[in-house]
Amino acid sequence: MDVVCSSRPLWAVLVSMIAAFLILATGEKNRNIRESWTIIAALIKFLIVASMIPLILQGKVIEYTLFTFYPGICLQFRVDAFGMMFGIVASSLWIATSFYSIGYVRSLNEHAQTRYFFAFAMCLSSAIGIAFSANLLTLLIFYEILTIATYPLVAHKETPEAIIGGRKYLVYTLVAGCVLLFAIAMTYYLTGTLDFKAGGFIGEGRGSNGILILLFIMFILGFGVKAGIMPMHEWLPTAMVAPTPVSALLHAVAVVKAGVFGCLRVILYVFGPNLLHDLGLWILLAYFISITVVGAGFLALGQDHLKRRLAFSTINNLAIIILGAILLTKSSMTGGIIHLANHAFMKITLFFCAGAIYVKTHKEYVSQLDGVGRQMPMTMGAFAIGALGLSGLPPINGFISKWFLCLGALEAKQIVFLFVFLTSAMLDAAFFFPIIYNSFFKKLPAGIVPHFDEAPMLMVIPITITALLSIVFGIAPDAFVRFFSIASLAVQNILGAG
Amino acid sequence: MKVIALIAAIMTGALLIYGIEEMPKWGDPNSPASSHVSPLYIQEAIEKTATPNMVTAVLADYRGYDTLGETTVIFTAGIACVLMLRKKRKGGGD
Amino acid sequence: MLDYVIGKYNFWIYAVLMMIGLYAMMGKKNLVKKLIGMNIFQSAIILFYISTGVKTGGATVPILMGHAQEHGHQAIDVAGYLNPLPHVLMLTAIVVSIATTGVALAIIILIYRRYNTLEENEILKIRKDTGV
Amino acid sequence: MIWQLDLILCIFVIICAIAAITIKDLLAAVIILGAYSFFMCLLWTEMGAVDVAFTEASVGAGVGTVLFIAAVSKTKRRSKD
Amino acid sequence: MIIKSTVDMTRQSDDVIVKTLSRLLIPFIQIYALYVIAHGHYSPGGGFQGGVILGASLILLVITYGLDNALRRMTERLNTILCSLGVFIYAGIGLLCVILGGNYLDYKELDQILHVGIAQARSLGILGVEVGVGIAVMAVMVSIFLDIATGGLPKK
Amino acid sequence: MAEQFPALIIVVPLIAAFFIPVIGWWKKQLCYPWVVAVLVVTFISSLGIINTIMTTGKFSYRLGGWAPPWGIEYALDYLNAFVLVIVSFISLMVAVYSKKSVEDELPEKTAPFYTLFLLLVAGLLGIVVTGDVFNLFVFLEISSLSCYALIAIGEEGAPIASFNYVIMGTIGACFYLLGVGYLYIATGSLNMADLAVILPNMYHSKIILVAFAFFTVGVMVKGAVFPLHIWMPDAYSTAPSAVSALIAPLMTKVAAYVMIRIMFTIFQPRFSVETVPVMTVLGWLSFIAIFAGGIKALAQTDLKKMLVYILVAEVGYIVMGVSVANKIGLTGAILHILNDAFMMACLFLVVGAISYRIGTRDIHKLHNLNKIMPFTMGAFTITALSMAGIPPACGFFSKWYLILGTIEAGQWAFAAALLCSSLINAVLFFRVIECAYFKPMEPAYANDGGETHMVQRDEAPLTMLVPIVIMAAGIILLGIFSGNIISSIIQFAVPASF
Amino acid sequence: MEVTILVQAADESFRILEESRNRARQVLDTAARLTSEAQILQRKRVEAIFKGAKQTKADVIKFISTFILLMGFWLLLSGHYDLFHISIGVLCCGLVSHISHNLLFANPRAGDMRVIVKRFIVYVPWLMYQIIMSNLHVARLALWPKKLIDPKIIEFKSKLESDISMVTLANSITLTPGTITVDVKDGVFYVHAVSKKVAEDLMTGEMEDRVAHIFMEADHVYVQDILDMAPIFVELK
Repeated sequence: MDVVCSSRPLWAVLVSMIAAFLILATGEKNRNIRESWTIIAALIKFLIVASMIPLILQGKVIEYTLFTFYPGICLQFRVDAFGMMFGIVASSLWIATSFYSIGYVRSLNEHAQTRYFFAFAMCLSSAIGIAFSANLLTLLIFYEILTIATYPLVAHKETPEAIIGGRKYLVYTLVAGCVLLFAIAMTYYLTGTLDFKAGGFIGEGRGSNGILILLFIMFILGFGVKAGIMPMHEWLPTAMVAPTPVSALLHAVAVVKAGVFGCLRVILYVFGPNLLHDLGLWILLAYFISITVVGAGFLALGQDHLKRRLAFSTINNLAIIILGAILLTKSSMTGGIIHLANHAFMKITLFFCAGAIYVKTHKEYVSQLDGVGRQMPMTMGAFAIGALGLSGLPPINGFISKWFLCLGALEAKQIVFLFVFLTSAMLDAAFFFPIIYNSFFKKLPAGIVPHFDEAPMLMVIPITITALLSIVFGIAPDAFVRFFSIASLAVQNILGAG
Repeated sequence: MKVIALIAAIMTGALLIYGIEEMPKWGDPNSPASSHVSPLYIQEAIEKTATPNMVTAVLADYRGYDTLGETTVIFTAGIACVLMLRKKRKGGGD
Repeated sequence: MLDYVIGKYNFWIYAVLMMIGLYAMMGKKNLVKKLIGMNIFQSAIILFYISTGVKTGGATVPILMGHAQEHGHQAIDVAGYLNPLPHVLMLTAIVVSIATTGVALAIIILIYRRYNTLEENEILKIRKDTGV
Repeated sequence: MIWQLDLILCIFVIICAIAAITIKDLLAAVIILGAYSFFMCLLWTEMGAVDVAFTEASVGAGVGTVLFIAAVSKTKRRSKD
Repeated sequence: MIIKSTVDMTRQSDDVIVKTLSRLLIPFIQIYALYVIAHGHYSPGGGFQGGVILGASLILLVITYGLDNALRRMTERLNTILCSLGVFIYAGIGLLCVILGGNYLDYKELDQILHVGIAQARSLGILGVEVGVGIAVMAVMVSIFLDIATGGLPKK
Repeated sequence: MAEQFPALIIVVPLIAAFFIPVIGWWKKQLCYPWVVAVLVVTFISSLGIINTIMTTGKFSYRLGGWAPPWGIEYALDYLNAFVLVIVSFISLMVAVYSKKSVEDELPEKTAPFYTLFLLLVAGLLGIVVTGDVFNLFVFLEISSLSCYALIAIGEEGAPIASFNYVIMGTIGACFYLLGVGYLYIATGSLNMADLAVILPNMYHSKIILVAFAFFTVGVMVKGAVFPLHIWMPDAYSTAPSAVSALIAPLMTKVAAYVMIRIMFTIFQPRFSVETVPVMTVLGWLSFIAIFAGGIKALAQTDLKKMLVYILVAEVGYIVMGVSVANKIGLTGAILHILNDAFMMACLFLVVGAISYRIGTRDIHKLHNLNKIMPFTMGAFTITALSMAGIPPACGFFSKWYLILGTIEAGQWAFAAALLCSSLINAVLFFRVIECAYFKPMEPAYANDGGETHMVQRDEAPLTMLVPIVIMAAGIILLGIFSGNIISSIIQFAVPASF
Repeated sequence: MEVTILVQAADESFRILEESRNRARQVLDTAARLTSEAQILQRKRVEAIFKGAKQTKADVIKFISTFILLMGFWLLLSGHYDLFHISIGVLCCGLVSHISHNLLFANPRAGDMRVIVKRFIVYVPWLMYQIIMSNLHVARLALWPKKLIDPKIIEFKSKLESDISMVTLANSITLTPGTITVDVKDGVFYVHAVSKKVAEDLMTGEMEDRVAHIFMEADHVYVQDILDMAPIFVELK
């Protein structure tokens, strides 16, 4: 594997961090300037990330070492195919989210906007940091920054329940951070290195099987909190009190994806398929995750609050990604990795829609949405695309990932998980179809005449774009940024090494 | 509190007495304390410092820095009392 | 055993003194009593040090006597003089002790001004009552 | 160095120490502390530490006691333990 | 809350015997203190002991003749300056040695300005240091006593 | 001149302190610039020392020109040069800060205050720089005495707290002195280097054992290590703010330094670890300390009191690092000396600034503080994150090494304690941050000014703000450059016998 | 009619006369007061000069005598008679004399030192004799306690004036066994006597007379004082 030394990953991380401080310095007075920083940074970041794609596709790896903490531990960036996947998703969706946020906060006239945009930029910065980190410690550093940067966003509304939500979020994630810290320290003690290696490195250390199992559990616990694996998912629905762009960011792009990304890193790059096979851990985790997949689906059915329903849907889909990875077959891994991107596009669409509805009608509950489709056809149309995609209907991109996942389950010769995937798709359909149906076809309560009244353009355009992209990627998975190639490259690396 | 104090005192005493066992014999001229560093003071003091009182010679010259510290301790105590108690005296000073 | 007790009886006595001092410092309620204990404790330590400087067998105080002053070059009998080093150290320790006492007494006066008592438990009670 | 004298002084010192911490009249306790210092000083003289003894005589039995008396006379004379 | 009236140690004593005797003794105490400082090389004693005795003589003056009388002799300001001066003499001699090219407190360097031979230079250095200690200790002892006995120098 | 730095670093503040009473008579306003100028000189000297050591290696300075076992020697190596820099820098910062708070709290006592301030700094520096066990005692007393007085002039309850400190501190110092005495009886030497040569032949001796016990207990009292910390909370929390900002970070750190010195320089690690079980005892004590400190801190509503209890826990960290007695743990402990000095100093400075401006330290009354004092609260937040172990602030890195150290020593419980403690810290500080950033005005309070009442920005005065901001920036920079600090200094500061 | 006018005119003129007289008296009074104030001021100034001159001279004398006394003490203590130590001694004595000269010889009416010292030396053997005598007496008391012990406090007003003489007397009383000076207040001595005999011995007043004789008090004219003043008066005139 060729290693290219370049400071581009560093700049990709720094660009939004610098923007964050510029935002802070600009302050509340010059709104336009402040928000132009966001957009400029988002564009630059995307360009930097995108510029690295060709190199990655050539099978090269970009590395940049910033500091050495201690012999064997550096603050180091390394861009490989898998990291690229997450990086490109995060940076591209940030553009959409930026525009959308501007529209959202302006139309709701939110308070403390400077803090909001600052934290937003910091989040993105750390998300990219997570994507490009070369070792567990760097990953942890950015992971913790992400935790902290998200906190002001969750508690943004400053209402008691927002504060409680923030508290809950912090408790969960900080505990997870501590567990991770311990696990990482342990890993360093066992192996003397923390660098990710396709196919895993921990097996080369001096850990006994028992300790390795313990470590694996701790890693999964640590990253699983952000990924919302079932017993640790509680914070996610509570964090729905945040403003919608934040929820979108939280649930589609940065935070939960960071958790999933971390899980996959651990599964594929720290432990590696071989070791997991040897230890027999994969099957245990797979069953464990299946519970989340199914459970979250059923819980989602019971939710009336739209965003909470979306949250459970997120938990469901994240679990699917992890399940795909843990099945350890080529197809399932590819499916999982690509679902990381696809889910992001679809879910962000859904959240954007929820936000748009809230901005326009202040409706938050599923039961209130009767007839909204007629009032906001564009929004609800996009919503329908996202929802259908999540249910795995072609030609939307959800179909592709689900297809590969199911193939993977077959490859692994585990029919149970095929059914898990299918059940999940069914459940997705079950809790989205009523919404779509009601919003378009159900009669409005008597006396209210629906009229065409879309959300502001700054919101509608991002919604439309993400929805369209979902379809585009469904038809041509290798379009533009070549998700599919990247995902298969990543899988190839892992399996090749293993 | 009294009980704690008693326990602390007894523990300290026990520790002290524990150490006594291996102490050099009382007043032993060959004990390490009297044979390692101090002979040089006794032999050299008059020659090097022209001071027959070895205590003064050691105090103010060999370990003069300790004595500077000691004087500073006294100074500190004086200023400390001034800081804590001294009030402005009517008409006296500024 | 007898030798253990009698042969080093003075160490025992220092230990007892230190215990008395330490007990008074921690166990007594009256602040001045605590300080008295502190003085006892410190001087017990000083006594302990001084006794390390003792030499039996005709050693005298560490002040050069007689002709040795004039003829500095002649060899000085080391065994004839006590070890001056512990004395030096303890001079410093005495100074430290008096300085500490002075500061502590000043603090006692501050305390008395504020609470009008010198009993620790009463002060604690007053502090609890006033809620500070 | 006469061990009989040494022993007697040591015993006096201990008696003074115990008296100083048990007497309830603080002024008396302080004076006894002065006596304690003085016995200490004798003990040190007897051990050959004339400089230290001199210092203790001037400090412990002198200025120290004066400071104590000053403080006690400025505050309360009775102690409750 | 009634604050019990306390004994004032700094009031002028009305006992004629004490007053007169201390008046007669103080100069001798003082000269003895200075003797102790100056003869620290040959006999027990030195700057610290001498300083304490000197301080004690002044404390005696305060006890017998009252604060105001004593302060006329040794004002608060003078006392403070003496405190600093004493320690400064010590530290300053050390610094002088550094300036003369030696290590800190290396009195043998004083030979360069005293021209007496190294051992004598050290001896003189010790003397100078003792004087500093004496001044500082004297001033501080008086200062501490005054602060404690008066509770911080009350009204005139 | 350069070879005279070790003498100057103590003597300059000492002599300067002697001048202050005179300056105070003459012109009171000159005290402050004088102190700051002197501390700048001190800081430069300390930099000179560490520079010399880094270029030419460790060296010693003979006071009075006498050869070591007879005269007093300054032995300068990486460890104490490093601590010197910390002490002189933090005292400089606190001195800069002290102007307004002294004018506010002690208007009539400027001159004696600054005298004692400088003496305290000189004492601390002396403790660090000296190579003679008895000389250390003398400087210990200088610093303690000035400390007692400085504490006693604090607020209500300060004198009694200070008196308790006098009693406990004297017990500690006397125990230290007893330890010196026992060592002297056994070896006849007072020089640390000389002792280190003599002692290994007599490790079986009971005298040495007793001496070691007394040393340990004495230093534990001075450093407020867990069961002997009882004097500390009251004393530090009632002291004037400039004083607690000076002693809280430095006194405990210097005591920790002395502990490392005694355990690993005077005594060999062979003795400290193998012959006596003291390390295990210390480890478990610090284990309790970390929890007890954290839990006590949770119960406090006074911000300063809370910090003081956290300090108990932080001391526990350092002691834990010492007690695991391996290279990496000790690296963590030494790094934590630096980091915690910065964090504590910054926190206490912030608290001082808050009570200077707002007049309260009750954590429930800090509403909207982020609007009133944005920079101060920014600094507070950074430090809080650092305390909670969030990278890239420096607290994370010391915790990282400490955890590695405990893992290497096989002390799982200790590692768990460290992790839990960072969680407790997070809870502690997020309580405050939540209140300051996210809690709206209380209704009763808001009614006074009405809804539109804008909170006036009322930042702390510049002399206070500058040190705070410098410290906060320092916390981040120390975190980022912790690798460099370790590889260039701490690596060599860890006693060579490991 | 005329009569009334006349009477009125007379009244008026009397009134005017009265007024003018009053005014004149006031003027005279003021003038007198001013002159007297000036006189007092003048007198005060003279007194001040006189006093200052006297003070200075007394100070110098006191300084020198203190110095000599202290130097003697120093030489007694020192035991090192080389130039260096003696010069230190001179320095120290000078310093102490400077700060404490008005302590050792505080009383300006102390009289001629030479006389006092001479008489004091004469007094000491007598005192010794007294001490021995009362020692014997007290010994007898101690051996046969029951008969004669009759402790009581006697008080008497002393004719002594200066502090130093009173202290000498008080100490002499205390030194003689059997009697102890309990307190001296405003010239009144409170003495504790152990038996009747010692009390009677004391009440004869012989000791008091002798002490008064030493210090040239009560029955002596202050010759020295006048001698001191004479030249100054001359100079002033």
